[in-house]
Amino acid sequence: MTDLSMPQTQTRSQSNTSKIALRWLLYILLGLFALYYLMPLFVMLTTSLKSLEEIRTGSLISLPREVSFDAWKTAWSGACTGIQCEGLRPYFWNSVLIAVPAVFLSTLIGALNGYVVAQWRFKGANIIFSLMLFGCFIPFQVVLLPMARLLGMMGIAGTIPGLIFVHVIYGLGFTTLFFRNYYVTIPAELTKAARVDGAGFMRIFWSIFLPLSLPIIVVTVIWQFTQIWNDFLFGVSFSQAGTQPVTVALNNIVNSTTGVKEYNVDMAAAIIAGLPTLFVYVVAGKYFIRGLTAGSVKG
Amino acid sequence: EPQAEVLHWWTSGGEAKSVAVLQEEFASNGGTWTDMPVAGGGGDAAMTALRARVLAGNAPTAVQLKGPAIQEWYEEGVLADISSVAEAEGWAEVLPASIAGHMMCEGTWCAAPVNVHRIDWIWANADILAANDIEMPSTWEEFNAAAEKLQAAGVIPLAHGGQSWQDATVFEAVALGLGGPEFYQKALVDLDPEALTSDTMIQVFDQMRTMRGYVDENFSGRDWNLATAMVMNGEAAFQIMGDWAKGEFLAAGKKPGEDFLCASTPGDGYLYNVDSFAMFEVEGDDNRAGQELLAKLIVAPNFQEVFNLNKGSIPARTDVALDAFDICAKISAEDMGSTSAGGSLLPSYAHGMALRGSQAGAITDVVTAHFNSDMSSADAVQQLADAVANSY
Amino acid sequence: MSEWLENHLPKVVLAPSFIAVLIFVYGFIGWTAWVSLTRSKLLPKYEIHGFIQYERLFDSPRWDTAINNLYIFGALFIVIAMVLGLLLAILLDQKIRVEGAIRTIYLYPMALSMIVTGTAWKWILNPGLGIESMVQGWGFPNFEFDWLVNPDYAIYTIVLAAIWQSSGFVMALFLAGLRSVDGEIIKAAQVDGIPTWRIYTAIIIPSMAPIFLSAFIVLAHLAIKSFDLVIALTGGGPGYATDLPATYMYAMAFSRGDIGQAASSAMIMMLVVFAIVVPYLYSELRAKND
Amino acid sequence: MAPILDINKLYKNYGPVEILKDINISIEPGDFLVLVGPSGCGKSTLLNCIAGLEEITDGTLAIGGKDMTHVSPKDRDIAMVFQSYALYPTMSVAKNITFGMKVRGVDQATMDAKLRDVASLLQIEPLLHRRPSQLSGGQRQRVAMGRALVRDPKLFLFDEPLSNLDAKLRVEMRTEIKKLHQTLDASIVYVTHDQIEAMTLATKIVVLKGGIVQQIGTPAEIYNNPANLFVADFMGSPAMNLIPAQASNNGSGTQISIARESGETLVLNDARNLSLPQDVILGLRPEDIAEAGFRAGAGVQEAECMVDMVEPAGADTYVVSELGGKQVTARLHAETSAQAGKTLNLAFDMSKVSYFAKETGERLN
Amino acid sequence: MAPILDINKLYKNYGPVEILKDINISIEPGDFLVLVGPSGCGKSTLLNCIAGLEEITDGTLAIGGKDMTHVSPKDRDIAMVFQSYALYPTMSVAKNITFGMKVRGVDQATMDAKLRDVASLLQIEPLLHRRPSQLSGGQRQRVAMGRALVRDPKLFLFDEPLSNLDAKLRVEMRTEIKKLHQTLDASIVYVTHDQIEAMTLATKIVVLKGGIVQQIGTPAEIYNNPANLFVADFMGSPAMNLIPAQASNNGSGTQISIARESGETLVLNDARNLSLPQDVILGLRPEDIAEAGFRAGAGVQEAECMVDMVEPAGADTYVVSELGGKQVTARLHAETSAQAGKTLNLAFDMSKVSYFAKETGERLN
Ligand SMILES: Nc1ncnc2c1ncn2[C@@H]1O[C@H](COP(=O)(O)OP(=O)(O)OP(=O)(O)O)[C@@H](O)[C@H]1O
Ligand SMILES: Nc1ncnc2c1ncn2[C@@H]1O[C@H](COP(=O)(O)OP(=O)(O)OP(=O)(O)O)[C@@H](O)[C@H]1O
Ligand SMILES: [Mg+2]
Ligand SMILES: [Mg+2]
Repeated sequence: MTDLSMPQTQTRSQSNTSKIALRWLLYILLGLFALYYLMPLFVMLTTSLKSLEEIRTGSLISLPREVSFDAWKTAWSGACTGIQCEGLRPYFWNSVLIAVPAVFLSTLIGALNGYVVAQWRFKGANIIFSLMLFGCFIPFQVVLLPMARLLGMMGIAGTIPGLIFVHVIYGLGFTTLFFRNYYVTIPAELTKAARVDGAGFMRIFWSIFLPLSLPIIVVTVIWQFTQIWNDFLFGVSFSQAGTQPVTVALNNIVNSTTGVKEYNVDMAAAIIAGLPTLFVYVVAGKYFIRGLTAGSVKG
Repeated sequence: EPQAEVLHWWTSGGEAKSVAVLQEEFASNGGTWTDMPVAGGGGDAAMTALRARVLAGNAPTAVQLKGPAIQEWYEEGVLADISSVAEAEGWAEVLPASIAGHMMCEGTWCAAPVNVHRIDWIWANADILAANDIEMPSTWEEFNAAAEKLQAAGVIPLAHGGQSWQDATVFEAVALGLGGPEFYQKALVDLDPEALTSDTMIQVFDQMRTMRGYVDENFSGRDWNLATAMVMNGEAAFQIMGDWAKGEFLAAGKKPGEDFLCASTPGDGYLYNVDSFAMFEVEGDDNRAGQELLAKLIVAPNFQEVFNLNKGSIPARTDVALDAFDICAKISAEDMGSTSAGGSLLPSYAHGMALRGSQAGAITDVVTAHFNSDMSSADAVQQLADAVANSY
Repeated sequence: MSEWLENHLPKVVLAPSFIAVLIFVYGFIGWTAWVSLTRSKLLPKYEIHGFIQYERLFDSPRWDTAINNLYIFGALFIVIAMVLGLLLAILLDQKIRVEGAIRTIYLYPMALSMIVTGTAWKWILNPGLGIESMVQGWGFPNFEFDWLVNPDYAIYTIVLAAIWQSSGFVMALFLAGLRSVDGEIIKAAQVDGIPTWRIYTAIIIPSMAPIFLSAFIVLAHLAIKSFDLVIALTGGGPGYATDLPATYMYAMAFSRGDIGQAASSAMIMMLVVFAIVVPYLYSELRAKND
Repeated sequence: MAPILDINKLYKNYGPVEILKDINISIEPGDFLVLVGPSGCGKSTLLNCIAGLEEITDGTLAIGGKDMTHVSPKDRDIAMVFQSYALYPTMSVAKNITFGMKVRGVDQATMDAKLRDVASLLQIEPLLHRRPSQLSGGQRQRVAMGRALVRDPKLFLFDEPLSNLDAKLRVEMRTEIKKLHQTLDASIVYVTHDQIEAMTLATKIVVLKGGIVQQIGTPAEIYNNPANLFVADFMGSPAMNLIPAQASNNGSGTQISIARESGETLVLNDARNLSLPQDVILGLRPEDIAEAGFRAGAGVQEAECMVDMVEPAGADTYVVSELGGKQVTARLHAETSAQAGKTLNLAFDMSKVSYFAKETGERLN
Repeated sequence: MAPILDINKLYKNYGPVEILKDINISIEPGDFLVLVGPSGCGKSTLLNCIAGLEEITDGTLAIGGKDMTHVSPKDRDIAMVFQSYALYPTMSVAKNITFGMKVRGVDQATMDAKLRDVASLLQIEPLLHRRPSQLSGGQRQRVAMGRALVRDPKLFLFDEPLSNLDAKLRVEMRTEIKKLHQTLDASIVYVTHDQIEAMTLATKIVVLKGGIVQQIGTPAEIYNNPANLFVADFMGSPAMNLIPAQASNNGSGTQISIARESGETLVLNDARNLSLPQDVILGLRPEDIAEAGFRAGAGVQEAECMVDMVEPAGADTYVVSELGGKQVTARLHAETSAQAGKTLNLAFDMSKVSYFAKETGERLN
């Protein structure tokens, strides 16, 4: 642990005043940055609590004169996302159906891949790993059209399994990277001991490596969940009626070219659509840093 | 049993309710409607989804498409022929010729029109005009004079949102007004290089530069409806925007002719933007039956009336009674009739009615670059010609 | 048979992912390369027409702007996000009482999609609605902050919002890095009489080189892929002043129906990615091999 | 002369936990003080307190006669060598050594001269341009020492500087540190949990346990007269044999009876006239038990014992036998004929015996 | 009886690098074979080859008479204890021990019985429900042993099982391993780079250097008759004194001259009639140099030497003196009066001397 804050003692009296002043400065600085980060959220929140009337007349970033939760209700269950006006609610479930299996699968496969690359090195494993890693950097717009073609050929175009498939494929680069960097820090002796004990490849993975992986699983799940939940491009391209994820619905609420814009509903919808990811960050945030510390940053 | 999956980008508020009308009619005729809305970017996102669907081999039954894009898709060999419906319903008789032209692909019918938006509208705050003793301008000189006056009075003359399609909207209105329908046709529909580099085009850009001066400092990136709100609130006097702006006024409880005024932009002609549904080649009798039923219902008078009342536009067919419509719509319908006869009923380039995407995009790039910098009009004209040549 | 399987299981496990990557990454890159040599418009066509799309691309002033913007945006975004992330990490490392809460505040932008937050940023940065009018309202009528609407500065607002979104993540990376520096080294430096700031600049920060590399890669890939951000915040405007290659490509492919052009721009983008990623991979895997 | 280090009633808590309790230590210039004790007993914490890296909770601390209780580490005129060496990983060896001087604004010429001196003293001249990662353990250790030496401080602090080295290197470096101490006549506080290191290096040893000082003394005092069972057991390898026994004073000396597995009691006589309680723990080091005939002297007594195990260890052979329910180790010469399972006549040097109270563990004689 | 382990012409390469060269080792049931050698000499690699964790490049390997060259680890009937213990971090101690049995499908009752046996043997019953992270170093070591013991294999492999422990614990655990070996009569291959461990535990030692076997023999053979300079230097602590000298045969024995800093040459006589070249390296262990008067015998010769340093180490005191340009260490008893800077009469036991060729380093006598 690096704690540089500890003994900056000169002589007691002198140190105390300058130390206190420094601390104050530190907290003020941190607070200012916190404002910077919170500002957009603040704007979104206040706007969602205003009436449309107030938004048309007043400043967009002032506090609401009168707090109203109507926009939230509309966004959740009343806003039109097409001819249905049921708000985000029906789409939320689609997103869950897509995100949960996709996160689970990409994490699991990433873990297996990382396990192989880090602990069962064979000739060419590193090259395969580099090739996979490069997949992280491919701009997704490039793959839309050929992917659509392939999904069609595979018969899963427009379905939830199709979307899961796409997210798993393009999540593999990062999940493999995370797990690989974590597993290289685990001593090879552990694998050896288990092999002498008679355990095989899968047994070692299930019984020994997977239980060890909590920190990195947290990092990977946070990362993947954020990516998949927030994805719009794949969601809009590879879904059809009935399988559209919440981001597409949100987009349908927010983005209207020639219709009347209800900013308060837009903002409420935006916050609602972001709640699961926000929740994950707030709850698992501290494990996130811990997981990063536990090895994944070293690569 | 007729079935239809409909891809469109009418997702919010009034738009959605308007489509819902169609869905209800479709359902009451025994059809099953599957809704596939994708909003965003004036249909860009929907087009992205459409491409993916077509490549995947499961194209939607009907897709909101318009202008030359219909013919482009036809050339890809993915559109269905609905001539039987069109002929049975006699579309050719009830649609203005130029609009009907957009619905035809190599002599067959491949799309059904929903409405006609007029683009070259100018909206004004009635109180401000009255207070400053200004009439709705009928030439661009008048407009400029009015603007100077308003500016002196501390009112923003023109409410504008600095998004490239809004810039293009103003541009085409100015081009039509200053150059006249013939010039517009040559320059922005036929892409005649002479017209594009003509002095008239230089004047058009000069006028754009002048109007840049009438716009407030903060226009960039502003949504069109916020600009409309400026007119409503009395911050600004005019806005040049298609007839959907009316919806915003009405939603805020404003009355046409009393609180706000509508008029065509200075000059002759009529720029239209026709929303339509193109029918894609699909498998199965159910789907084909749905397709035909849908086409029939879209053009039928009932839907045309109800939909357009909601949407703020006017029916594409000319035989719908306009009693229920407001004054602005009536003006629009009347003008459509007269310009259609006079040959000055023209497709809007800014809204993708006149040109293919790459060509329209190339022009917009120049227009918006000019409007947002201090490029000279001569340079702009030169760039315009180059961009068009490069866009093939 | 089972013996064979047991011995080859690692390869068998890796194989599906490997094949998937071959098809879905490299196959698709190859597909794009092919299409970039055709005159594909609305839908891909496969008849080769030479390098015409690249010629058009390099003739286009908009592409010039997009590439220039990528340089400006990429450089500023990466440098500032790293510096800010590092600074925040160092500040947070000073035994802060409410570290957990502050960390979450800094980190949460990563959780929200830009489709959403872009609108909020648009208002905040809009001179008539946001900060400028607010500060002027406080009695500083000369205060100006109109980058968003100024074509020469608009790209910097993209930088600002991008930093807002990503610097928290970089902060987390650096914080994790700081936490894994050997505490004895710092004690040694304290005894050596080295002032705190020099301990950071001369000892801790240089020893975090691998983390700088990781952060750089993550940021570079965000910069190259930046898309939502631009669409939501400026839509590429004023004019096309804030276009980036990713938005250019999207516009070509999906709003203009010019897929050949989009493919050629995609290939150029991929070359840029390649130039960044390959040296990284090379150094990374060589270091791990010994 | 004033003591170079004077620790007075020092307490150190981490939150509610008392880590160090009432520490009083004072050393003279030139002393080599070794802190020993089991892991977690607070050795590093005490060293950190001396260095000023940890605030102390109570008490005072003076270095070179000046109160330093609240002075920051850099102004204490100390140098410290860490267990992990804590070399600055990105700097060359030369920069590692000179960095502190550079920060303090020493001029280049002086810096170069000092670097040269220290490098030649430690024989690391050929390494000056390498990075720490390119050095072996022993070389790193030397560089860490160099960084400390170049400061020329009043007091050196070493925190287990050898524990990361392998057995052979550890012995070599131990000798070098000893030589350095003699050459420089430096004052040193040195932490280890290796009691051999403590014995060979120290002029003064402090044995710590659970944050409490158990005994302070010279190596010989600690080795020969451990203050309690803990110290007796901790210092020396193999450890002192601690055998439960019954004591009774028979006028001319003390008679000691030790139970044996075989049933037969072993009776030994201590010529010293001690007043002991009945139940005692008898402490005798392995080297004070020899093969009969190889040790003579007033206190030596012989007895037949069953050999349980024979452990030849090169120079010596260790023989283990059961006495008083304990495994008792004797150190015999390498050529012994002892065999496991056979009996052997062992000579006990009773003049070297320590006695401890059974309950408190305190030394009795 | 067939040898329990038979290694024949084993080679191991990593890519182009030869790590092990022409290894031939064979041990009998009940043998305790210790592999020693400096870091990186290939000890772990050899052990991994025996375990089947690394494919061998050439040669054959048989365990219990059966060829195992290409058999997978789990079928070799071996158990292995690792330097880092390699305990499964997420499993309790009990699960750690029984994991192997569970994998092999042993039934619950047998498993419980075996667990109980091993736990009581190693005295870790109270720890069975803890996680490895809640154990001390010594306890972890015991659990790692438990995991191996429960298998009851033909052959145990230990890879530096004690090197992570502190000095004191190391000595204790060493004794326990020795006892276990005797109790179970197990066959063991044991890797260490600590030569004291090697000497105390082994029935047979293999000294490795750079992947090549230097010497195979009993501890006594290796200690007393090292085959070359490397072995002589490596085995024994403090190391054997290796002193450059001039030899000449004078008919009735060998005369040895050693240069000294003082200029005066030290001349010693070896009664053995050896034919040596002129330039030799003379090897003599510290314990074979005593204070005059404390060592008698035919080969003992005395000489006055200048004492450079005195290192008391509890049971013994080491004295360092310069001879033939080398620091020569003598092991004296603890009560010696030797003082640095004074002269001392030392007794050299010439009957114990080893001679090595100056160029090749091979043993000459
Ligand atoms: N920052 C801290 N907060 C709370 N407790 C601490 C802290 N640092 C150390 N301790 C505790 O103080 C005790 C003494 O620790 P210290 O590091 O001084 O032991 P040590 O004698 O140096 O042990 P070792 O030989 O293992 O290095 C330990 O029980 C440890 O858990
Ligand atoms: N996988 C590998 N690839 C290449 N070289 C290796 C590999 N593993 C070990 N080596 C090399 O083989 C040599 C022997 O290594 P090994 O681990 O057997 O040494 P060791 O004797 O066990 O050392 P230590 O005492 O440090 O454990 C070393 O030089 C090492 O660098
Ligand atoms: Mg410590
Ligand atoms: Mg090893």
